[in-house]
Amino acid sequence: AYAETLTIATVNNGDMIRMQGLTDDFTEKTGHEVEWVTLEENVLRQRVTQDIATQGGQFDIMTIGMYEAPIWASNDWLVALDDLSEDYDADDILPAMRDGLSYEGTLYAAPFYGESSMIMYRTDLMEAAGLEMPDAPTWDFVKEAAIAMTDKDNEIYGVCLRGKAGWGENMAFLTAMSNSFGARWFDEDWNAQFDSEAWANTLTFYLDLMEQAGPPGASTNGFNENLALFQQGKCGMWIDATVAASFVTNPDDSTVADKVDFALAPDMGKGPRGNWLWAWALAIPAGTEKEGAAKEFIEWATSKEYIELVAENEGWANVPPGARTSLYENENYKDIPFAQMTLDSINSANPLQPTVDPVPYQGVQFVAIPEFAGIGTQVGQEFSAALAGQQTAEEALEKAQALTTDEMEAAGY
Amino acid sequence: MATQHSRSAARIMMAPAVILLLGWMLIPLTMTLVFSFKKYLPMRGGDLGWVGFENYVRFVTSSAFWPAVGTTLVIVGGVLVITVVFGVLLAMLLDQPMWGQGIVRLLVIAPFFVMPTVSALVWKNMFMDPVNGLLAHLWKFFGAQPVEWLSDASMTSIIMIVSWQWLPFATLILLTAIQSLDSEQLEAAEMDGAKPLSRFGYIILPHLARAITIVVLIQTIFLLSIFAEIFVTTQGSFGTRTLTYLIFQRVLESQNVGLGSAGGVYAIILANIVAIFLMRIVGKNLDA
Amino acid sequence: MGRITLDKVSKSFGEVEVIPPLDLTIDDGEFVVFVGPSGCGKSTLLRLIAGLEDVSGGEIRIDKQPATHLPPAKRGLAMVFQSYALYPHMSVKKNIAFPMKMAGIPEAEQERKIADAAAALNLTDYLDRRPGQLSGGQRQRVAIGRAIVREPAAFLFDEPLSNLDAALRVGMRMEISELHKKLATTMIYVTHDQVEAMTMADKIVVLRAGVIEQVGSPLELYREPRNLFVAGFIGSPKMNLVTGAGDLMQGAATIGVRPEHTAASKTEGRWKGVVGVSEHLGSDTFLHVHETGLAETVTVRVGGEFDANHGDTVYLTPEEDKIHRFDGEGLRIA
Amino acid sequence: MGRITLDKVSKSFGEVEVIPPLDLTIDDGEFVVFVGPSGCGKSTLLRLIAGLEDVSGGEIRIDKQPATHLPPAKRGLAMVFQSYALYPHMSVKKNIAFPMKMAGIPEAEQERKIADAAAALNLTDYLDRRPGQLSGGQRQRVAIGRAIVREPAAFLFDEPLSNLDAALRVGMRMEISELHKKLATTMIYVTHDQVEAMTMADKIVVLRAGVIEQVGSPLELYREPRNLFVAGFIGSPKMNLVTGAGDLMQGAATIGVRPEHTAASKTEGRWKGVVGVSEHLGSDTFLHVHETGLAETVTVRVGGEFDANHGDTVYLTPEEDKIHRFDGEGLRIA
Amino acid sequence: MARAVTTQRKTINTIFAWAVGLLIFFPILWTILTSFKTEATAIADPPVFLFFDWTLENYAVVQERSNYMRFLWNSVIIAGGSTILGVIIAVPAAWSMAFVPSKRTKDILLWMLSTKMLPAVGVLYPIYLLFIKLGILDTRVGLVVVMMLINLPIIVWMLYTYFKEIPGEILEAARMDGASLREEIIHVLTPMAVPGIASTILLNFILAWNEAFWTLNLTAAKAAPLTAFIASYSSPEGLFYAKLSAASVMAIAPILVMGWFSQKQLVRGLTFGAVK
Ligand SMILES: Nc1ncnc2c1ncn2[C@@H]1O[C@H](COP(=O)(O)OP(=O)(O)OP(=O)(O)O)[C@@H](O)[C@H]1O
Ligand SMILES: Nc1ncnc2c1ncn2[C@@H]1O[C@H](COP(=O)(O)OP(=O)(O)OP(=O)(O)O)[C@@H](O)[C@H]1O
Ligand SMILES: [Mg+2]
Ligand SMILES: [Mg+2]
Repeated sequence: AYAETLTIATVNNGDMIRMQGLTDDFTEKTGHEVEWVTLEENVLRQRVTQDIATQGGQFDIMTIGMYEAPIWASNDWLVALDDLSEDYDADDILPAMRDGLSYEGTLYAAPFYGESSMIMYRTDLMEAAGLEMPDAPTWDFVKEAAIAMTDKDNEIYGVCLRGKAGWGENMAFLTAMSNSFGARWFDEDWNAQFDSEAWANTLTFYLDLMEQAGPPGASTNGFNENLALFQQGKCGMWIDATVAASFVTNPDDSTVADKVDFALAPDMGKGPRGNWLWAWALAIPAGTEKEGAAKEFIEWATSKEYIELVAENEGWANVPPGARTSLYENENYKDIPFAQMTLDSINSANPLQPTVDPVPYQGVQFVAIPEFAGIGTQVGQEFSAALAGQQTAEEALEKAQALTTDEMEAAGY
Repeated sequence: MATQHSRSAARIMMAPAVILLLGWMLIPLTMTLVFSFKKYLPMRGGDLGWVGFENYVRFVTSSAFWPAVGTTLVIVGGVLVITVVFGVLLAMLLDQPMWGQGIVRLLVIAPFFVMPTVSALVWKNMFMDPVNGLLAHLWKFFGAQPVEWLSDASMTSIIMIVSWQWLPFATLILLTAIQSLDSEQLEAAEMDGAKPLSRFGYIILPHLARAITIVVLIQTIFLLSIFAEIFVTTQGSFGTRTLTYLIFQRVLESQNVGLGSAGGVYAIILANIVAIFLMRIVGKNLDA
Repeated sequence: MGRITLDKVSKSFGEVEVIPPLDLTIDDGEFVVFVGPSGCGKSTLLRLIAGLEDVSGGEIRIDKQPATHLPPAKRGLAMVFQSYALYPHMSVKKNIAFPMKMAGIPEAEQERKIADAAAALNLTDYLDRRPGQLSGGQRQRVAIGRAIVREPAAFLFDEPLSNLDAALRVGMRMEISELHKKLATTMIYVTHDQVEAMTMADKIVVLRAGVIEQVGSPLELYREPRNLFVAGFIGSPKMNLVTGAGDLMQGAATIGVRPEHTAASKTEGRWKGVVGVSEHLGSDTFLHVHETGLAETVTVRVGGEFDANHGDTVYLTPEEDKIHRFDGEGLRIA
Repeated sequence: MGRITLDKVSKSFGEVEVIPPLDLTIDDGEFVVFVGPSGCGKSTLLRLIAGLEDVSGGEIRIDKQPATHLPPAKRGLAMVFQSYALYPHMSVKKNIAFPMKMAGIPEAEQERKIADAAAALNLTDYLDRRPGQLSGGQRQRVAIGRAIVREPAAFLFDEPLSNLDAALRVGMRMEISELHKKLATTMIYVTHDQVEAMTMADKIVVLRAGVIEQVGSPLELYREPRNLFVAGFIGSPKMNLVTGAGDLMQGAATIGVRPEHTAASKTEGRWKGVVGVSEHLGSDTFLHVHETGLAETVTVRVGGEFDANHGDTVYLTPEEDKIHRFDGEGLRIA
Repeated sequence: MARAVTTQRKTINTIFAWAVGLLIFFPILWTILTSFKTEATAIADPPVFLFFDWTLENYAVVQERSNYMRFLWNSVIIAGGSTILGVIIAVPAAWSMAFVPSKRTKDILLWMLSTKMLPAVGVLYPIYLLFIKLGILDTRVGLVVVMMLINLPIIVWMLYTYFKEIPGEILEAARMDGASLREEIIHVLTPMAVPGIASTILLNFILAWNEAFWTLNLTAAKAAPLTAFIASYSSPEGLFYAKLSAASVMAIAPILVMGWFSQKQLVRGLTFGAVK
């Protein structure tokens, strides 16, 4: 194969940035050049969706998530990744990840890194509050602890949670949380369920918790804002992506690196925990002329060797987590404080049966239907407005119910 | 002036610009119109056939429609009012004799060069962030509870950001206009016994009418389609969803091209209503 | 009512002294014209009187009251600007009403005064128009109307006619003169057109570089210019200033003869020359005569019937008693 | 070389006929002036000749060649515009060279012609300046220089002096006259200043509303105006047109007496009146006399020594052989 | 003839104007300062203004991560190309409108302006499809054309207002002097309108430079300008104020400096014929 130039769309997360820096290794090995299109998450989603839906063919590889993979695969927009080489060891991919990135049993996107969510908390504050975090806490404990840790005068807030509107922002958290409260998005006939009591409980609990123990301006906080707050020592607890663990424990950036510990996301004793499952994965749009080279890249970027390459250059704490079983069996990785908790969290999520009651969709913190991105964001905006105190929980739910019904109707359900 | 020869030459020379713009307008417009009468869902196989006016009905009856129209008008109106009022004041100030006028002008003009995306990012993160933002620090310094700008005062914030970007434009046009005022007119008014405030009201402001019209026209054109500022800051939440943003959500987030296209047609209609309204005033004012 | 006194008034812009200390008295009811070449400080002087510029030194008194530090509006003067300075967005009526509105004069009285002014200035039909819809002369009248309604102690005009075309200028000139006759208010009028100065003034003030060269009635200036500058400035066409005219010099360095005081003949005369251009106006003919050995061109005015063409030889004879004589410094020899 | 013939030439703008069909012949070498009030179609007529407007009907011939449909550049005419229309971004030299450059004339010849023109027009020192750095008169000369180098069959001037101030206007007027004498090229000159017309023209064409009222030499027009319009238009100050002057009428509806053909006396005369404004120019005095019962104002020119003031009674006596008589239609009675 | 002003008044004006000027400029100043801080200093509480350890680290990081020069170059090409192309097309059109006006001239002008009101999001889909068909997605040519079309109405309008100020007599003089229409435009009209054309170019260059919707949506790697560059810094994981500032400064600095140097022309031109 002669040398190609691959155009790769990716998100501007730390692991991907690191991958960009290591591209030379790939070029050296294969001769192919790489052009990076690095975009902020929202922009990226919009760009790649636009391009795939119109068969624009601008990218040879796209970075997509668990949400897109099955939907796009069902439209035959992606190249199946069922013929990867032996060396690659596709079976090493964590089963939860594999399930989420497959459509009808075939893998369509290779996970670059995977994550779930968990509780990160400040051991010193917890101690000061006279409490002890169990490995698998309940929501009620979280609330109690949060209120106990809060000290608004010193800008210490018991819990930092996502509030910024967006299906991948507050709705990721709230949907996962609602699962543990026994709620669901749709019943088996695709009827929206925001008028259910379970949802009312979820939202009321969330708003109450944030009111009592959340930071100001929570309704515009996403992952990044919360990360910054936590690193500055302003949060007692933070329930968010497992990848954040490496940031909050990095003493270069974090003022509290040595006072952090982890726990599983809380539950309500109904079965599901309030954690999600996500992977950023690399996929090849159907119709690209550079399929061969693109596969070579995917194999390189999601391989065991790549993990070792990163470990070599940046240390084990910075390798892309959550994708491969072998990583968690690696001796070097076992020392990493958050490794085990990450794995446990991932394993405790079930994308195929996320809720207490049966549902017609798959996806833990999202609903894997094309309409969800639009609906999720709009619902997220209603909930965000409720968090900002601009409307009550009832109003928010009412609007969410109406607009979801509306959109689903428009889409022909 | 004009002979037959020059008139036909004129027609030929107009042609490229007119044809290009006609193409630029008609081709996408036609496609948008076609899509708007279809059920067009790229995620579900693309073109799913004609549906008549269903998209149009759905778009206006959606609960988001009228608030979006309202939001659009409030933002446009708010920014216009702020930029014109402060633009006039600032222009008057800059017209006064002072030291370093050139440098002050450079400072004032600077925001105009900043990309909307950048300005939205900077404002959102470094100023309006309720914890780390500079404004929050300022509020705390004075012992006040920091404002949660982008949620509690979302519209104000967006209007503020956009106004900051457009204020230089308004100021500069108005400044040039003020400088073109015949100083003898002001002196005449002074001789006639007009106090400074009267001079402003009776002489300066009417003189600026034309320039204000231009500011309003040009800004409206650009403001009707502001997008980056909202995309970056609130993503349409907290009541900042403009019509443009609503269409964006329909087309790109929900991937419902038919519905979005219908929205696009509404937006074009709205823009043209505003345009006709404006053109009437401007047309008159430009002749004078 | 309108006596204006300048006492050692001077004005500098930064380093530059535009007007050295200067004394001048303008009597009540007088029509005073400031003339002088461009940049000599006419406008500046007028603006000092108006209060639109602060004096650098000296005192201004209006009706014996010190006015040096009064703001313009308080001096009771009205000014008509060169550009008219009408308010373009107001109708004629509103323009005229503006100073009264500012003074808070009751509506009814305003109406009456506007009507009077409009009648006096032939503006009644145009009251609802905007300045932009008026001709130059009409605009000029509006500007005057706006001044009149204030019943000022004095009117100040800064080259009010220089934007008008020749024919209109003559008409407006007379209108202003008649207005002065009618109102008998002090008027100070700036121009650099000496015909305007001559025809309108009771008293002309000739300025050069901020210095008063001569003050006097038009005919005084015409008949006895105090120096070469005034001699050359007053009179149209210009006085012929010649040197080396033999025994006519009588010890003077330069002598001056006006075109209208020189006779021309085809056959005989004191000076011989060749006609360059002859301008036939019907009523008069101006001959521009070259090669006289006195000056490059000597201009003479002859009757409309005198027939001389390019290249003809003519003989010129000055009227000896109308000859002006100047010494080496350019000062008139009495 | 420069004979221009208009044959039933007419022009309409849309519905409005600005110039009804009109015949005119301009002979080679003639200096023809178009005069008339503003808006009468002078510029339009000139532009039709230049080819800057299409005729609506009729034929234009230049040197017997049909030129009606030739583009401006092909007609061999040069035009000097009211605003000079110099190219502000080019030096004087480039301005003058421009038409030659367009015609593809070799550099060397261009240089020679520029030098000649500059010498003739006193522009040699300014060749490298931009128009913006020149005075009004100099600009005017550059515009003429640009016209001269093309050696046109005729020069067209559209009010070339109206942007200059009075003094300069007189100077430039003479320069153009002298240029005409030197080049002997046909010149067509538009003005609405009748003094210019009188002093410069070989032939004056008086226009009113696009119609030729009279064509003739300046003195013909002055002495025998064909109708009231021409009578009122030619001569400065205007001819006094009066009615009801008793036996002087001799059957005419209106008679005209020029100010310079009327004598004034303090003691006796044919008409009695009261002096309104008297304008003292030194050389002459113009009396504007009211209450004569003949016309609102009768203007007379008297000597500079005649002393009459506002309100004085004067007696006027017209020179009988200089009286012009017009019938009810306003036409001259021979 | 401006009035002489007292020093006291001038001082008050100066203080006031500088205060306002600095206030307006402050967000940019703050961004520039922040770009020289470490991430930790960037969010220090209370904020530090001038006295911190200045570092160039952020610029190094940004430069290392993205090929800044390529984004910059694309911005220059797209903004410059579209503006120049627009001017070339607009000059004849503006000539026609200004010097051979007809009854419909004003209507055409206003219609042109109204095409600017076409909401971009509404027609993104059609345009995208069109670009795929034409094979000009992610090419500079494609963007140059789009940006040109977007700004063409403004360019035509601005040129029209400048041309209208040029007395028609000068063009007629050129015609009399034997210039053809082309020569008339090239040798006389264009040079005379240079200040106007310069400010038209400037303004449209800025508008094209800052346009963020089309440039982002129609490019991937090859033709991506600085608007795409900034989209990769807007909110990464972790602390990012300093890096965001550095990237922002890099994105706006070229245009800011250019704008400052040419502000006289720009200001003169910005009036859209609003000022006679
Ligand atoms: N504000 C000012 N600052 C500095 N110099 C000034 C100012 N105003 C006028 N001058 C100077 O003062 C001198 C007199 O100016 P002024 O306007 O009084 O002349 P003028 O006689 O009215 O001339 P013109 O006939 O051209 O109107 C000129 O040299 C002018 O340059
Ligand atoms: N392009 C045009 N369209 C319509 N009417 C015009 C046009 N040009 C001139 N006119 C009209 O034709 C008439 C004659 O105009 P022209 O300019 O020839 O007058 P003029 O004698 O040169 O006047 P002035 O002395 O004011 O220059 C006027 O009534 C004018 O309004
Ligand atoms: Mg002056
Ligand atoms: Mg004319």
